[in-house]
Amino acid sequence: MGKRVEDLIILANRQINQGFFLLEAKSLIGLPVILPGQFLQVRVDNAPQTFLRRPLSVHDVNYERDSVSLLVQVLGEGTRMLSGLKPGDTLNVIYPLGNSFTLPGKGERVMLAGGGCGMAPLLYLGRKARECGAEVSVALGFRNSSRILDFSEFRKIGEVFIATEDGTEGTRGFITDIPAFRESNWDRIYCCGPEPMMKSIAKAAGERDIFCEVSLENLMACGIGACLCCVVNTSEGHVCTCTEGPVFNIRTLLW
Amino acid sequence: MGKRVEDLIILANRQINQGFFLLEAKSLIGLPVILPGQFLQVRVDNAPQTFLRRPLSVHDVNYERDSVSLLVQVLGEGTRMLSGLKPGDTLNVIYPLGNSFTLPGKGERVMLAGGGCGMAPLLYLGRKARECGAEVSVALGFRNSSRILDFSEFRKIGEVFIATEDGTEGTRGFITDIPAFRESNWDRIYCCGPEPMMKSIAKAAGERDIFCEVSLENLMACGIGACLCCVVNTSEGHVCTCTEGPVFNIRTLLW
Amino acid sequence: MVDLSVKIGKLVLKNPVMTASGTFGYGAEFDDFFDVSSLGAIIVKGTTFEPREGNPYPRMAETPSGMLNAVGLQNKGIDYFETKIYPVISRYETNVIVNVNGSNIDDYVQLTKRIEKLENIPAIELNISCPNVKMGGMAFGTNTVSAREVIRAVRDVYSRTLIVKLSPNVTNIAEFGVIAQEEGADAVSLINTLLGMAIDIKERRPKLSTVTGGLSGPAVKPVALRMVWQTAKAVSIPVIGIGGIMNADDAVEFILAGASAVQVGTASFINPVTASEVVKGIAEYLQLNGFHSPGDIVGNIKI
Amino acid sequence: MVDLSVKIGKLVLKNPVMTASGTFGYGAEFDDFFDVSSLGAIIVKGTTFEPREGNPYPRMAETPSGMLNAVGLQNKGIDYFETKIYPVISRYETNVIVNVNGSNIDDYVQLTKRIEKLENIPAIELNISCPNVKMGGMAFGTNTVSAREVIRAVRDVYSRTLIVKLSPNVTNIAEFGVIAQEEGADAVSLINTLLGMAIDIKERRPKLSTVTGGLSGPAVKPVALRMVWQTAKAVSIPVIGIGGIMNADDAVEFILAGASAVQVGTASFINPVTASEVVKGIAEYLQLNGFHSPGDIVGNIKI
Ligand SMILES: Cc1cc2nc3c(=O)[nH]c(=O)nc-3n(C[C@H](O)[C@H](O)[C@H](O)COP(=O)(O)OP(=O)(O)OC[C@H]3O[C@@H](n4cnc5c(N)ncnc54)[C@H](O)[C@@H]3O)c2cc1C
Ligand SMILES: Cc1cc2nc3c(=O)[nH]c(=O)nc-3n(C[C@H](O)[C@H](O)[C@H](O)COP(=O)(O)OP(=O)(O)OC[C@H]3O[C@@H](n4cnc5c(N)ncnc54)[C@H](O)[C@@H]3O)c2cc1C
Ligand SMILES: Cc1cc2nc3c(=O)[nH]c(=O)nc-3n(C[C@H](O)[C@H](O)[C@H](O)COP(=O)(O)O)c2cc1C
Ligand SMILES: Cc1cc2nc3c(=O)[nH]c(=O)nc-3n(C[C@H](O)[C@H](O)[C@H](O)COP(=O)(O)O)c2cc1C
Ligand code: FES
Ligand code: FES
Repeated sequence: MGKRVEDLIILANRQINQGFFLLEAKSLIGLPVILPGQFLQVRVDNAPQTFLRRPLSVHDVNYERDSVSLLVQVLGEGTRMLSGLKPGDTLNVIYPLGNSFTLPGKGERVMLAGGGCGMAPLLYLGRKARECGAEVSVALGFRNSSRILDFSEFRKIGEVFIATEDGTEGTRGFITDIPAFRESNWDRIYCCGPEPMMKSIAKAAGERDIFCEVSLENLMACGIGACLCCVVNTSEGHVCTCTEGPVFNIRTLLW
Repeated sequence: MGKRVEDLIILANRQINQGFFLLEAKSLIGLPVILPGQFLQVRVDNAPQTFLRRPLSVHDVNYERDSVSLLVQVLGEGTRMLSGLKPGDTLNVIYPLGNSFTLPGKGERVMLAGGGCGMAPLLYLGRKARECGAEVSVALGFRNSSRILDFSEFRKIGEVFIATEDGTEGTRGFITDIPAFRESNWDRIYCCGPEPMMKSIAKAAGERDIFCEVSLENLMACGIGACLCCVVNTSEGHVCTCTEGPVFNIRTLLW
Repeated sequence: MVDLSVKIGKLVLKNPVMTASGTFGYGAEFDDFFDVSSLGAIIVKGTTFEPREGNPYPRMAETPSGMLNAVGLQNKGIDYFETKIYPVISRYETNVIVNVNGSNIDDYVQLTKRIEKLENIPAIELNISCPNVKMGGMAFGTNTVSAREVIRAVRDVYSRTLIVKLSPNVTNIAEFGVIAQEEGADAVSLINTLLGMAIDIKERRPKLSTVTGGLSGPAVKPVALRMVWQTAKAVSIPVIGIGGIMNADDAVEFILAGASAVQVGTASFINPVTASEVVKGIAEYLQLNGFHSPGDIVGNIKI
Repeated sequence: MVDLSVKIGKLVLKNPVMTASGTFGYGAEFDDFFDVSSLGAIIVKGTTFEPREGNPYPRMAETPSGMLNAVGLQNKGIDYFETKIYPVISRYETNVIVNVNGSNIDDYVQLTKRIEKLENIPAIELNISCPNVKMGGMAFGTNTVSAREVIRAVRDVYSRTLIVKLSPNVTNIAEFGVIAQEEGADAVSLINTLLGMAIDIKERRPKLSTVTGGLSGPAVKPVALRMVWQTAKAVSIPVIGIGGIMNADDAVEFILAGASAVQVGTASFINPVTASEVVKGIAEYLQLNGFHSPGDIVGNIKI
């Protein structure tokens, strides 16, 4: 599966909440095969603070338009520059990178659990899981109702449960407090979000012996396995998040 | 005379030849008094290669519009970024900087001699010289006819003589070969351009004992006399081009 | 409420922000931009006993996130300083510190004696780290024996606050900090510039007339921070952090690494108001994080 | 016509461009992007006799025009290298060089002996400059006595091309170049990373698990160039220039400073094709300026 460096062309850039942007970028030479959970290393031009590329998950893929969608949360200079991209601008990327989520079997009941920007890799995964014949539910956690990101696309693939820390919408608390999360017997849980959230979901899944994969966001320099900066501690020692991950089964992680 | 740091607003950016741009930038708080020969230190945002500001001469001043014009030749990354500015963009500058040309007296016959982008500081000087009642002529040197910059504004202040190195327009050779330059008895010659050109004009002026001022383009870090990087060797030792210059009487220069 | 004042030797600074020598002229260059007296201290240009013309042009080259300089201590000497500059800078209502340079120990000593007589100069910064002069300068600051000698000689004749400015072009900078402390210096400041070089590949010649020059700016910040951290662990006198500080966040990094005060250098070329913005930003950081004074965070990192 | 080939010791390189150890994995990571065999040499990951887990995460921090790393020589040791990696990298039709590391002299020697037996490894790069390990590494490369000892011991047991990689964290790098030459090294490569530090001011903790780490990238280029220039003047063996090379222009700067060959490091993270672009760019520069081989411009600047 060939990785490549390519100039994508921005098709659209839409703010979906304060500090969150949805970018769509097109390949002029045709998209490669992209698996759910994979990511891109995006070059941020023209800022001295952004020497290295920025890793961003594939949020969605549209083979008809040869486009990928990226869900970007503005944290620092790099993401701020990306949020200013306009249709027609180029976006230099290395992709597709990393491993991918293990797809579910037909009829399996799967839960996608995402916190804030952790929603990013779950949409494309959800679509693929549906194609596999799985029954998909989605649990999303946010700080409060004003921070909720547009999840209409998730609605199309399954039931969506919301938790807000202050209870202003959905369940008060965290994803692990959502009744459907606690009660139903999921075959698989896929998770991406802030580390404390992933850890608590991993714990809950572990206790109930549910298959669970998380997508990590370790700091990366190269994204292609060359620098060994992005390691996570696993039962097999230090492994690279960018090549062995970003998706890990929680059993292998020494959390 | 207060220097200030200010965000100017780009009003217009027009390409006037391959690699040459004319920028007009407006002060929202009103222009300070600017003297002919002064310059700005322009910040080039968003490029790691452009850590320092770039010095640019004041090409023209329009107090009615509170705007300054800049004539920019694209040489490297900094000027390339500037050439891409669009109306409405901001341009952070420190100005007005440096000394200024000595204005001529009423009735004096003055020659403005500029090579390529060295035209930049001469237009505003020419206007001011006319206001003083001087009789202005302009001699411009270019590599060949295709490199000639639009000099219509200069036409409004005096007769314009052209020299091209290959003779494709005007006199063949350098400014010093233009008959009007050689024959007429000028009271003052003001000059800006590549160093070899300035030196040959300075030599010609010196031999004929004509008052002559040149505007230097030494490399600068600060532009305000703080770093001592921009020095030129004069009869008084090393002096800063950014504060004692950029305009120097050729008598003081150890050329 | 936040109290920004800090003590360096006998010196009280209203805040921990100074300007780095050679990057702030004599202060007057910045009068148009902000009230220079609002800073903790101004360290003026490198001064020598005799006038110096400095190095030939070109003296400057831009580099990625930094610059090289080869000014070479151009200044008009102590006589001129006394008669022309001292009266003017005495008006600043803050500490004006002179950066002291020499080609041999006697130079340093003679100059220091003259400066000691100037009432409004409460401290000197002994520069044993200038990379841009053929004799003296960095040669002193990269050799433990001569570093000790020159510090001792200057300390002998100077009773006010003595800051020693260290060179980063050494294997173990903390060792030089310890020597300064042993010889009675009140503080050390670091880093001076890293020795660097740039080549014009079109002309195939060095970009600086002196071939090599001093690297400054954000590019050197990680090295400067490391050296401040190493030195602060090794000495008990205050450490003044210098190197690539562009804003208050950078300054806070240095204080967290162990600096009691900081100097803003090259940043003043890009934004002349930087030093004053750093003062405000440090106060905001302390306030926001519930601290009362810079001292609360000096060296205060979880390792 | 331009002939790019250069000789380093007994080694013939088809062009003067190599990849820097620790920034190019084992080469395979770049197979998708270009024909790795088109380079002059590939220097693979830092290798030790025993497997090493390296330092804890976080190991990386971005800095202005550069980055800090604290990988700490994570590798699976020589046994694994011999059985799993060597067969794979042997397929490259270029020089594959192993970067040799140890915590003590015996480590270095044992590892070198094992590598000498591998027919398709025509050279080693002796790393006495890794700043990211507690024992050995930089400790060897910043002390003239131990540097000499380890080079001598390795030279004694190794007959192919020996490149010694020097640490920039010293007062006088040329001195170490001379020692390497005296001990029979075929070439020196420089610089390894500059020791640096970065602090997260929100968390008030170092950004690296190891507090300090190695600075690389364009930020260090001026320092690296200066050191290459100083070392090339002091030795007669070839100098390999490393540090912040992002494109062919940067590489040409190093060659003009005195480097016979160059290594591309951090740049490969940002643009995986950099090394190959540098090969093309050097050829173009030579052609454009009427030179026939890289040797024509080695150290060829007007001073
Ligand atoms: C595999 C992978 C996939 C990712 N997918 C997405 C995505 O789809 N959408 C998205 O918005 N972001 C994603 N991220 C995170 C994204 O890469 C960072 O937010 C981004 O690099 C920050 O760059 P910046 O220049 O804006 O911020 P910086 O100025 O670099 O940092 C700003 C602040 O954010 C913190 N920070 C930076 N990077 C990370 C990180 N990786 N983890 C935790 N904290 C960090 C810094 O410590 C700092 O405090 C992903 C990261 C990885 C490794
Ligand atoms: C007082 C003053 C007034 C100036 N006025 C103008 C003006 O009105 N219009 C204009 O276009 N330019 C002017 N310049 C020159 C302008 O500042 C430089 O061209 C510009 O800084 C180049 O920046 P860059 O990033 O594009 O090129 P860089 O990447 O910095 O340099 C590209 C190439 O140009 C050379 N170069 C850069 N600066 C200079 C310089 N000052 N002199 C000679 N060679 C240089 C470099 O050595 C390099 O080879 C002036 C300079 C000074 C000092
Ligand atoms: C143009 C220039 C001139 C300098 N002159 C001196 C000097 O005279 N004496 C001195 O001790 N340091 C001198 N320095 C070093 C600075 O004071 C400071 O130590 C260094 O630049 C690092 O800080 P920075 O990165 O914030 O600039 C000079 C630096 C520059 C850039
Ligand atoms: C992530 C990383 C890992 C490195 N690992 C090694 C190593 O194992 N052995 C070594 O000799 N140098 C190592 N280095 C240093 C590089 O080989 C090189 O000397 C340095 O990065 C400077 O070059 P650059 O600025 O082009 O990256 C490493 C550098 C980086 C960035
Ligand atoms: S980011 Fe370089 S190995 Fe993963
Ligand atoms: S550019 Fe700094 S003194 Fe002139």
